Amino acid sequence: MRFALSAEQAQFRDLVRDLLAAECPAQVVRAGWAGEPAAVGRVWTMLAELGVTGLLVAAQDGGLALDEVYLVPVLTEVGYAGLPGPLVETVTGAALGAALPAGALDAVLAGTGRIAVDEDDDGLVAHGVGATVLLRGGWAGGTPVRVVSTVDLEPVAAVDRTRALARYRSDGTPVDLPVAVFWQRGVLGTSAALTGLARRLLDLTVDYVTQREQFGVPIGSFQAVKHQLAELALAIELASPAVLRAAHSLATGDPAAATHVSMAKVLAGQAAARAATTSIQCHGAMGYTEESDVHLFAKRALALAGAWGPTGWHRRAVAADLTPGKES
Amino acid sequence: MRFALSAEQAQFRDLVRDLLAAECPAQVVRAGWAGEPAAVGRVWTMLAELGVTGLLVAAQDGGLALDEVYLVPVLTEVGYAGLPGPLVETVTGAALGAALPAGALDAVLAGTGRIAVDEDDDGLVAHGVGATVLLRGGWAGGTPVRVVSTVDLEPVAAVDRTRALARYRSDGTPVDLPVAVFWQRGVLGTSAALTGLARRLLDLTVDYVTQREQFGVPIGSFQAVKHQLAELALAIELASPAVLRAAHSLATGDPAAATHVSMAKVLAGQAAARAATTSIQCHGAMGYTEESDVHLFAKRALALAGAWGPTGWHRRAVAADLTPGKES
Amino acid sequence: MSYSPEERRFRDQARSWLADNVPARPLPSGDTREGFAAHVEWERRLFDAGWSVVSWPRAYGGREASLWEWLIFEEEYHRAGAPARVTQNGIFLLAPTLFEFGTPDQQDRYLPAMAAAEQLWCQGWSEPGAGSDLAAITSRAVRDEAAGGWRLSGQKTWTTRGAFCTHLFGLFRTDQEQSRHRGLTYFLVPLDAQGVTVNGFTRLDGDEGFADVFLDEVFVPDEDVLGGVGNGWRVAMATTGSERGLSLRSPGRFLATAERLVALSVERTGAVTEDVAQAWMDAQAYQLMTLSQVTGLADGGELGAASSLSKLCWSELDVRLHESAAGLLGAEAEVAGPWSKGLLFALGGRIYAGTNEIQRNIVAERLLGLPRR
Amino acid sequence: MSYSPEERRFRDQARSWLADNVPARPLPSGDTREGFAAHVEWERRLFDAGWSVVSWPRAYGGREASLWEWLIFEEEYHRAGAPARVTQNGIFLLAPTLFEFGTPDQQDRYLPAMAAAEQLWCQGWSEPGAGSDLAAITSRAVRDEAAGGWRLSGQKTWTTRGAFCTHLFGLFRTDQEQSRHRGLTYFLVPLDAQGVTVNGFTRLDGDEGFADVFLDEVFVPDEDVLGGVGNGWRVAMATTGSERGLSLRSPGRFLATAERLVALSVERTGAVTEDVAQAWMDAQAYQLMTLSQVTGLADGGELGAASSLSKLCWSELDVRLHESAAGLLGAEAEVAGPWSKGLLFALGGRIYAGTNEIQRNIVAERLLGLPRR
Repeated sequence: MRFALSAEQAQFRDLVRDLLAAECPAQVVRAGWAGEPAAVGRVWTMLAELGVTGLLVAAQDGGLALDEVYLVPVLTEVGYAGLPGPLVETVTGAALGAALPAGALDAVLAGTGRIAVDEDDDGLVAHGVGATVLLRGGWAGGTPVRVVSTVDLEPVAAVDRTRALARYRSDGTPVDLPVAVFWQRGVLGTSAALTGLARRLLDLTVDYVTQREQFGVPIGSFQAVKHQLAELALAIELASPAVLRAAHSLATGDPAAATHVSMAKVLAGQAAARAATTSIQCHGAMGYTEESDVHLFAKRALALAGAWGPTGWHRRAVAADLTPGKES
Repeated sequence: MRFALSAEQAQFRDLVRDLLAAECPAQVVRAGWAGEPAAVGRVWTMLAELGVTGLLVAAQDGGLALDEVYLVPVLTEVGYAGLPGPLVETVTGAALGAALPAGALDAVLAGTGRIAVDEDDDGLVAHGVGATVLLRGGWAGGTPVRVVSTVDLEPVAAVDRTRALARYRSDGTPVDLPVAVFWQRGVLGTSAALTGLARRLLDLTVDYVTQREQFGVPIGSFQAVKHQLAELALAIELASPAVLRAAHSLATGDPAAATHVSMAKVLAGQAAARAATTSIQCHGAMGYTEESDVHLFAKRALALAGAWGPTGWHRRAVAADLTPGKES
Repeated sequence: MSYSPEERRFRDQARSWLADNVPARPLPSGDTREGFAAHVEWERRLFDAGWSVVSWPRAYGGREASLWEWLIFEEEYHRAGAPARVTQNGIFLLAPTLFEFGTPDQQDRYLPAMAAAEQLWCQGWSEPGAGSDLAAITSRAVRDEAAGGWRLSGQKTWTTRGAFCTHLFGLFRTDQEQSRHRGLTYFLVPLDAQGVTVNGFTRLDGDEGFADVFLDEVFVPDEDVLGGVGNGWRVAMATTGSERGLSLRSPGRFLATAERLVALSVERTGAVTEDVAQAWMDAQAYQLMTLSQVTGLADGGELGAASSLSKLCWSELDVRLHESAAGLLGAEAEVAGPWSKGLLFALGGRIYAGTNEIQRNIVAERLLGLPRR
Repeated sequence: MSYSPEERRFRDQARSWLADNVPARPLPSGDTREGFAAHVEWERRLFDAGWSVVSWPRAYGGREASLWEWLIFEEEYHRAGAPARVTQNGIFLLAPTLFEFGTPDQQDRYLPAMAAAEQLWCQGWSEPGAGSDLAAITSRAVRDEAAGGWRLSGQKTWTTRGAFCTHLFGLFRTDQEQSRHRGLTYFLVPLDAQGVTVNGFTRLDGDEGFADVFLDEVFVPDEDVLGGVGNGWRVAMATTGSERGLSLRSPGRFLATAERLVALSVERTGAVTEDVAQAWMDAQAYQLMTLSQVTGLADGGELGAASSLSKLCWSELDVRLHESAAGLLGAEAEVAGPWSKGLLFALGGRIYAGTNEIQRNIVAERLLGLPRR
């Protein structure tokens, strides 16, 4: 039992990390608030060249045919960078392969296509604006998924303006796919992104409190600040292995995979929500402005914490799974 | 609108406070761990002489015929002192007056009688050992109350050894009384005792952390200690008016009285539970011994937090009351 | 512990006026330029009807209401969903200081105009190097003996609605030899004075509600010194106490939010969840604690450090209320709207008016008597 | 990330032996005199079957198990409801230090006897004036050159099971000129030595599991100095790291408690509550974090300050698990029994082995690099 990434998995993650560090600094995320900048498109294309968008796609469809254990560290890095766009949904949806509308898979594999998912099928979808394909349904792995290829979109203002939120009415065409896996991958990928966001917020805050002085000392020397950040660090350290375990369970067809995936979302959502509020608090008035980068990542964390089932929903799912007689 | 005790109510409370400060110091509570000491009996008698045991009893039955707004500050002081014995239940039960078995009311009014209540009717009762009368039932103001005058008791070890926990089998005789008020008074009285306990634990802890030095300074100068105690102080300041309001609602027949009483138990139980864990934590290893007084009050707080419905039960009761269509 | 017949009549009167006058559609945010104008119009309507400053003397536009009546009015105001008060920095923060420290001339010049929303005040506390640590102020005022006043220079920041206001109150260092709490003076500054530059910037909730205010040798005459030269810290602490305490965040606002949360829970789940019930109880408890504190004040007591308990309570409560709502809203929680904006605004509540870390220090040291380091 | 066939075989073997050997009725508490004897008997049975110290060399009674196998054994041990280890201060705290700093002679004299529960060790860290602040130790050791050793005097307190043990390890000040962390030496002391007095006292959970140990000129020969004169702090920190980290609180114990909590919830409410589900997830997460840390160690890394994360995690988790149970038990929560005693014991977990306040400082300063004051 080694509970860690293999050398290949770590290497793949490092490639993505290096790419994002170079190509997706905070100013690119910030630029995404005013519509997708060219830099974001370039990062998507470069990630696609590494094979990220086709990570779960079968080899005969042109993908890497890798599994969720490869996926999670990659999406954690994407979360850390705050890359705008529906990468979780695109990677998840791309696994449909030939079931996608004509041309969509090629576009996704080239890094130009975007798949948006309205997982709760309520007509409100993140990244609807600019999406190549929209998938609706799949909630809890229990409702059918339909493909919507062209949609009438009405943009909706969101807290995080990179989320390109929109309402739509199109109904779509049912598509045959393993809905449970589709749902679990979306939840898992969102969990991975949340742990990455949480770590980014921790890093930003550690930097800030080490530099910012009040009362003649760095504010990071106050016990109240230290303890908040120590608790945050612990929440992240607990969530990260839980997300990785869920990936492994999904990849190996563990019968408890659904429980493990819900648990990953709960812990990652809690870590990210704590990261968002703690980082704003420790930045003081500076955290309450849009001038600081912390707001970019805190708002993303708040948005993703509610996506693909909020914490309470997944906690109740775990509770139901643990209740005897309800497991089967 | 004056949200405060009247001069008479405050005066009555002060009498009780002074009496308890003189006659019921921590060593009397500690002595109560080895069976009821004479000092405890003396305090009960003196409280009875002030009229406390008959506070709710009708004048024609020899009581003071006062209301819950008088009762709450008195029981808060009793909680603060940690006086052993079922005073909440005795005051509540005494209001039955002539419905009690022959001689019982006189004994209660004299301070020698004790009424124990098995409010959840499960055959396990606090202060069963030494009780003059045992009442069973009344849970949620919905189940009938029965009087058990003589019982076969099997003592049960409790965390707080002054609680004289026992199991019994006697069935008892139904008694006609307003069960809702009986239940609400028991919950309210327990809430009052809990806020008193919480304040005692806060006071003990403030004293300790002001004196105890580590790393060359009083541990109360550390921000982590300060902030824990500030949060505790706030919890107590919030719970106390809520308990008083519930008393007023009960005394004036407010239709929301049941909700207010449950709310009082939730907030008082939370304050006391926080007080118990915070005081033990701030006492360090000293809090983890029976040599320190803190354990006497912390264990009482943990016991009372579970009595007359635990926090979760009362929170669900409030939630149900707030749900439209369930209020009537 | 019940409301008197007079108090009930006062409540009915307020409720009825609000029912007739509160705009049916919410105004645009008062922290944007266009919204601010709409809010000022609302404030003037409120003033004309005598509801702007209910507890003030009649001479200044008030009704000489009791503290209880003030709390009742606030409850009704928020229950009616009436607009947020863009005059609040003036009427809730500066005014108590003017009543306590102002000269009769200052009171006459400023209080009625403030109540009527003709003068719009922002506060000038924070500076880039002085956030939580207010005593680190470096903005300075240099004596201009010839002109009979002072020349103010420096930068104030995080000034709420600074870009839309007409006046600023704040602390400046009049004695450069002194440091920290000493040598500070409280000034009243018109923002149209020569040498003032105001730059708005954007807040966490997306509104342009903050500003940097730059002052370059801005002249302020002696009659606009409040509370005496060198007394700034003491005067400011009185105002800060108001801000943290009762006046800024009356329970009515949180009671109204709690009721909306209860309705949201019923709408989304068919019942009130435990989490929502807890938040509702916490809001109720804050109201009861406030009633208890107000009784103490009415009996001649002082609020003192207990205002830090209030600040801790309402600011943490506000976050919990909005977090509960976000849990109920799920994926919809990210839509820009009252709940999501309210959550971001609530996160600011733990920071402004003295961070909650500082409030906990104050409670521990001043209420509980724990030793300072 | 799966267990290998060998690991699965190891698990089956442990499970099967435990199923056959764990006492059907729980032993009386090992922190009482009568219970201690029963526990020592159990420990000897465990040793004879080779399960006492699975990760140790075979020469000392172990099976040279890997870290994974050790975790597997711990899981099975707690799942089987096997007795708490009264040898733990020896085998989990002192032994790692002996392996790292002990002479071959010390290792031979102490390790096998400790594994066999013939020598029973307690720790002598805390003193009345040195709890969280371990460097404030005042117990002293004075050189006795003639006898070739040291004379130890002073008082150690909060010594777990001190009244029942045969040996004590702890820190004493050998250089009176030095203060704080300097001039301390780590000694191994037999409790039957002349000049030792042990007084038991009662703990929060009602067991007599603590003792004061008084030393009055107790002679300890040079060969029972561990790690060299004056090196006590460094040597002790290694042991403290073990105590706070993996070794004392393996995840198996909390996983087992979480499973019992799930069963309690079903028994009392017919379902698993959200609160219980959260506690169960937290226990799982602690296990996964530990697996991840152990992988780092197996790859040649060091645990370092991450052991503080473990300590924070298991100690807070233990409280939450037992608080959840108390909520389910309601009025029954006050009955003395596994859940109520477990809660009180859990409250101690936040205090001993370095309070959680100190652990949070360590995480912030050493893992996150925040500045010390």
